[in-house]
Amino acid sequence: MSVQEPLKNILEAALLAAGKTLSLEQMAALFAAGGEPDKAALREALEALRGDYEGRGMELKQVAGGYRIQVRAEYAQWVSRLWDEKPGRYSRALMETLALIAYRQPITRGEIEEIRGVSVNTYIIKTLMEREWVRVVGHRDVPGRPALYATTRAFLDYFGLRSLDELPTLAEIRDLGEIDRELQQQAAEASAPRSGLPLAGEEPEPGLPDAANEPPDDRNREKQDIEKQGAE
Amino acid sequence: MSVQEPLKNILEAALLAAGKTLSLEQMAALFAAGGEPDKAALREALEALRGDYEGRGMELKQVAGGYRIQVRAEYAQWVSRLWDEKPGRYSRALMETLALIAYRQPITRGEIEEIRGVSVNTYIIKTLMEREWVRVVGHRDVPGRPALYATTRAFLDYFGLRSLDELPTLAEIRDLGEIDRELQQQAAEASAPRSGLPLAGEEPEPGLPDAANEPPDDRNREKQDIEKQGAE
Amino acid sequence: MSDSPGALEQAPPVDGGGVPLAVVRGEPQFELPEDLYIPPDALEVFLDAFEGPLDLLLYLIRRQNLDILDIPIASITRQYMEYVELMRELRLELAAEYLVMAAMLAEIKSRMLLPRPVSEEEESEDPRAELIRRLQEYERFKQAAEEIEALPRLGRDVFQAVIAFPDRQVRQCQPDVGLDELMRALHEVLRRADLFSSHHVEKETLSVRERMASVLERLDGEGFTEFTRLFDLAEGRMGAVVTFIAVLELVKESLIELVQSDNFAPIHVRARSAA
Repeated sequence: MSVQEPLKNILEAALLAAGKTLSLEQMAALFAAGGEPDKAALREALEALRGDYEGRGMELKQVAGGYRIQVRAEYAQWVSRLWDEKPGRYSRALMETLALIAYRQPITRGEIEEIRGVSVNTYIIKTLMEREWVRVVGHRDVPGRPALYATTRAFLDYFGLRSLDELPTLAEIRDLGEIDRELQQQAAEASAPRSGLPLAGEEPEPGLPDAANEPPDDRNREKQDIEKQGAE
Repeated sequence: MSVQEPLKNILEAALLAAGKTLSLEQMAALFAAGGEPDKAALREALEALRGDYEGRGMELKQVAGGYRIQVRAEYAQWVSRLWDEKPGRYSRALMETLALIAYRQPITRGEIEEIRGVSVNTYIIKTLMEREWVRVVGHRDVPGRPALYATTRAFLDYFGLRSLDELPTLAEIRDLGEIDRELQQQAAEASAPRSGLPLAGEEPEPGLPDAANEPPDDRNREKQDIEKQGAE
Repeated sequence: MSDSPGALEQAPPVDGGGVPLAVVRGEPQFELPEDLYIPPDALEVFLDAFEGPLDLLLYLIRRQNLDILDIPIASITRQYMEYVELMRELRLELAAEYLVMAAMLAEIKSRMLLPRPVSEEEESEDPRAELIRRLQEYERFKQAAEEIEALPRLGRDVFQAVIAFPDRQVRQCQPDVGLDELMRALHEVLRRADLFSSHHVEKETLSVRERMASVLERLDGEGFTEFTRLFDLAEGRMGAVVTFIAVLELVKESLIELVQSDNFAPIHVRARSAA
């Protein structure tokens, strides 16, 4: 414990600020010419630091290039969540494809395209299959033998349905459209007389539901999410 | 105290690995749904962490966006040798514009120009926005609908502030009516040998009407800006 | 300095002393501060240092250790004009604001030369008052800017701590979807395709569609399956009806074929695509 506190703290500060491996030479170069600690002193201070980190969230690791401070492996499972990809939103194209598969199953991609009036990206089908909401239940006996898609039990479970019968009827969906229109009208009317300025730190108003159906720009969304989280 | 070691270590590992400010919400999100520690537990663990860092190379800092671990300022002189490039300085024009936005938000460019007495270069606003210190929060309902600027959370974080309240207090000023009264009394003094009038440089008398005339975002200070300036 | 209007206003007659040039914090000043006058070549140095006319005026006032309230308007105006003149001589781009301020100073100066009507003191505001207000207002933000500048900054005074994380795992989270979103999507696509009017879609029950999928899945790639094995007795009569309709629908859509080798022989089913 004869290690100079300042030396140990300076090395700790430098390793933390650098965020990467520092060699003994780099550490010595932190000090004014003539005042550099020798390697033995550096090693002693680093050894003390290693001891300080026992039982902590981080550890001092000696690697080929020198020393670095790193996350202890036992905390990796929690720390990893920091980089969990923020779930974006599904595109309108994907939602429409899923809805058509649910209501018109078994259905081929070509048939979906016919109803939607635009081609269906392979990525959409792949996403729906990976999510295990959609599966191939057969192939239509026409040239090319296109796959027939249907929804899965996982799809029903996710949406809390016992069977497809519990999906809203088309009549209900038509009403839904009318309700939407009314809501939008109300929203438009409500926003007209509003002139109050958003206060500092307030998030801009969320868009109307239709805006949310646009294909997302994931990077922006992630940022928004983070900001929103911070604001809560 | 009774802080769970794992919780403290997980937070330490996460804050260090993230290399940025984390909000309490982000910290809670490290844990599986249902197993999140509540905010009180998080705060207790962070408090313990703060204590652990006493006398070390780093410190736990609370800023607007949450908490971060940073290198103690006293070790900056060694640490800054890690980088050849020194951080650039911002112009006075930029800093004055930033100060006006910070204290007077939301504020238009025209209002900034009025107080500074010179036009504000577009480049300055652009730099502040690119730096994400400033954002447009709305538009003033006057001809031209000029943008209203306000500071961001990133601004507070960068300057190590938890909220706008922590900004340096604005110097006190006397309102126009009082200035005029003083000027007239000064003139009157020309014919009277002596007066107990508060002169420039003296402490303002408590309860002077100017305090009530201050805009709500201005915080009065006891310190006299005039003496400070004169001493330069 | 023969700054008669300024001196007249600021200098109370003091016994035995003549007329002081100015009063600074209540103290009469009889001698000019050495730095009152800024030589023109020095001005050049400050050329870029000023943030506009208010900043320049503040400098001129502070150089004399004067309070803003004690502005000797004539001398300040003269110094200010010299600065502006110099900028012109150097053919530097002179911001219009400097000229506006010059005009304002000249106006204040001329108004102060006029005798003040004593009776209407309330109404006649000191011409310097507005200028003083603006100077004060600017100065507080100038100072605030300096104080913000001095705040410890990330990357300059304090450094963010960050450590290596070798065991990082990347997980993907999937978006949450509400049933209402799904319904809205369907509403939109059906509206576009104008299918609401189609009886064909309207009358279909989804349980038949579901059963079609499951029958098809059971048949896919398996060759022939005995027709009766498609039925699950546990489902009861309704289940049997649904399966039967599903099979008929699949036949209609040419997705399966039914084969009976002989009268009353067992019926076999297979997916058309499996052939």
